[in-house]
Amino acid sequence: MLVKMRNPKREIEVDGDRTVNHLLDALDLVRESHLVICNGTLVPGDARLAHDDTVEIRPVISGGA
Amino acid sequence: SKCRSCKAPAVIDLPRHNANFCAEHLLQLCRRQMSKAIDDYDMFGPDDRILVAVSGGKDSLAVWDMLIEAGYRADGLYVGLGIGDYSDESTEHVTAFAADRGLHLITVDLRDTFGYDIPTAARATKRAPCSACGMSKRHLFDQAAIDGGYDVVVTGHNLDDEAAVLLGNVLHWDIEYLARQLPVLPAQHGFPRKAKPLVRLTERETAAWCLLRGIDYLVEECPIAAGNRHLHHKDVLNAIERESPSTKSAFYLNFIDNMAPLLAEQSAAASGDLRRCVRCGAPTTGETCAFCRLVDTASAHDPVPVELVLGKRGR
Amino acid sequence: SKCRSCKAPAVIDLPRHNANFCAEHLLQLCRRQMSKAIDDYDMFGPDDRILVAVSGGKDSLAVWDMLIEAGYRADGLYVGLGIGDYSDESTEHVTAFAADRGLHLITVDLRDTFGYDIPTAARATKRAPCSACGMSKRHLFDQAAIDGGYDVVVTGHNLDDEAAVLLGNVLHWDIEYLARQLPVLPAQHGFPRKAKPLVRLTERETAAWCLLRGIDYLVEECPIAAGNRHLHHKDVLNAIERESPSTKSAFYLNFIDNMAPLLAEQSAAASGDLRRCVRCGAPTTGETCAFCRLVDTASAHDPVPVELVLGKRGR
Ligand SMILES: [Zn+2]
Ligand SMILES: [Zn+2]
Ligand SMILES: [Zn+2]
Ligand SMILES: [Zn+2]
Repeated sequence: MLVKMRNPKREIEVDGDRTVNHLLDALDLVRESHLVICNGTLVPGDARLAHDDTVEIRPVISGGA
Repeated sequence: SKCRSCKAPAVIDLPRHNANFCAEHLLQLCRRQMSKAIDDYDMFGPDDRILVAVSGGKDSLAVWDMLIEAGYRADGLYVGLGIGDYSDESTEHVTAFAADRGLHLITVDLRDTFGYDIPTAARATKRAPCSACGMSKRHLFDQAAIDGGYDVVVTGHNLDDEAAVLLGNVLHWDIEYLARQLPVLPAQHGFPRKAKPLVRLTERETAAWCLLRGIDYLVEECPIAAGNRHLHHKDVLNAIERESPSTKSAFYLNFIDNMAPLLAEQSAAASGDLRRCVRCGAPTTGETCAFCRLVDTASAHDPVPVELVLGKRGR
Repeated sequence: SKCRSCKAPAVIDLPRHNANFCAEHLLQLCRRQMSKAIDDYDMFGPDDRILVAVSGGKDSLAVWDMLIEAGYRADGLYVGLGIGDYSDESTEHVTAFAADRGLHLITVDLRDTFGYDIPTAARATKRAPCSACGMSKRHLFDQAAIDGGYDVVVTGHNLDDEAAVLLGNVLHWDIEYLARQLPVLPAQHGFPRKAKPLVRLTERETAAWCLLRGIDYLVEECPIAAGNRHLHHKDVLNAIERESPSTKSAFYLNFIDNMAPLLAEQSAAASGDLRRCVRCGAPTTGETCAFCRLVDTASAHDPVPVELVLGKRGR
């Protein structure tokens, strides 16, 4: 599947079907700091991602204070 | 997985509530948490005129959207900081948001109005960029609220922001800072009332609000803030949260409930002698306020491009 | 690298002091930090009779060694917890330490004296093992101090221990727990005075003390405690310390200086009504104290080997 990531902006290919949580773990990303959007729709941690999906992992941590 | 409320397919899992939610019930959760914060902390009422400080990021656009949706009278204030492409894109997101919804947006550009920008201010004052930025924004929010007759300035600070600041304050136990870390500060000494209606929502929830409401916010973060201590404290709290969900909200909300009352007695005494800045009229302890002194120093300096301050982070 | 004090080859780097030290000057630093804690917090004087709670680990043997070296009158108290091989080895380390130095050691074995051990107590009470263990030790330390006419009970708690407990308390803002987290607690309500002379030393420093002084402590940690929340909080603080050295000591020491006085007023009111346990005479709010009730429950249960409670951690 095609995975779009940020900071820096980039796209990577990840093999195989897997759940959202599994994808985050595989990329060493913290669930609390990200939303996952599959083919334009927000999806929860146990959603299954298929090989031909386009996935965006969007960080939600903002820096100002 | 299914929504806790209606059993429809879920779009998000919220470990701190140990539940999943569909789009509609996630939005409902956000509405309820904001309304609970506004009521519990007595932030403002339906007749108050609200000035929302907007940056183009998810939190400030979410709070403006939520306030308008809830029927509040809320205008926006945007400060152009001159942080290269980041500020240009921020401006586009904020103006498009306001225009699409027919909302009133006040814009102040630091370079146009005061002759400096944040990268130049950082270089000219030899201080951390985040310090010049925070000080400039606070001053302009206050001034715009007083000048425009607004009852309250609202910012988009969320639970993660407040918990991270609280962690920083707790690590050094500066009682003055701790005493001032409240979800609402009353108008006093010439400063307007200030409120943070999103303190009961995590940034994951405010981002989800924006996504589900179709709000086109600027996802990219300020390039200068990247890697600062505030962000490190957020990582630390998220590591704790992963081990024991809902600790982050307990940390912030129990502080407000259990500790803030104890500290209030302390800080009441310490407000000191304030007079009016001879230049701008803002409350200050000296002759001229810190903002007017920053303007003098920064506007006299040659413009500095943002790339030159990226090595000097706001640590 | 070279020792900051004498330029001899260093044996340890201490990022929080931003310096390296040779063996002799590391020992000197430890002596000075202990002596500063004893003086600043008015823990005890040269004529006081001290009872040191020893476990066989680095901290308790270090504090006993340091107190004796500094000329204090300190005996040891060891409680046999019955935690399998770990307790057997602990006993050997403690008895060898005392015998080698001709020090007086009091030993209480839970199984021999009260008919239970910690794994059995955990199973019988269905509570976390660390809770039964902590309660048993506190009770026996107090009782031995009162019975033996000691002026103060000393424990080996170091800066990392205290900072981790403080972080846990701060994450939930339990004001009662916070108010009681002091380096010295006065004798009151039938409890003996308690002091923690190593609160200004990190566990890396107390371990170095033992190594350099040739103290053969038990390096292995309690197998039941492994992975508990207290240890996770230590990891969190070490992550913060790595980003900004000396934050850990500022966190604990500024709490004691800035915050504890504010909290003291709170806790003074809350000490409640205490009477004497009808069985053992210890201060208690009920008829029988919590320890005597634990003894009843745990001694009636068939012995449980430690392996069976390792799945149930003290979380
Ligand atoms: Zn639903
Ligand atoms: Zn001014
Ligand atoms: Zn030396
Ligand atoms: Zn008793």
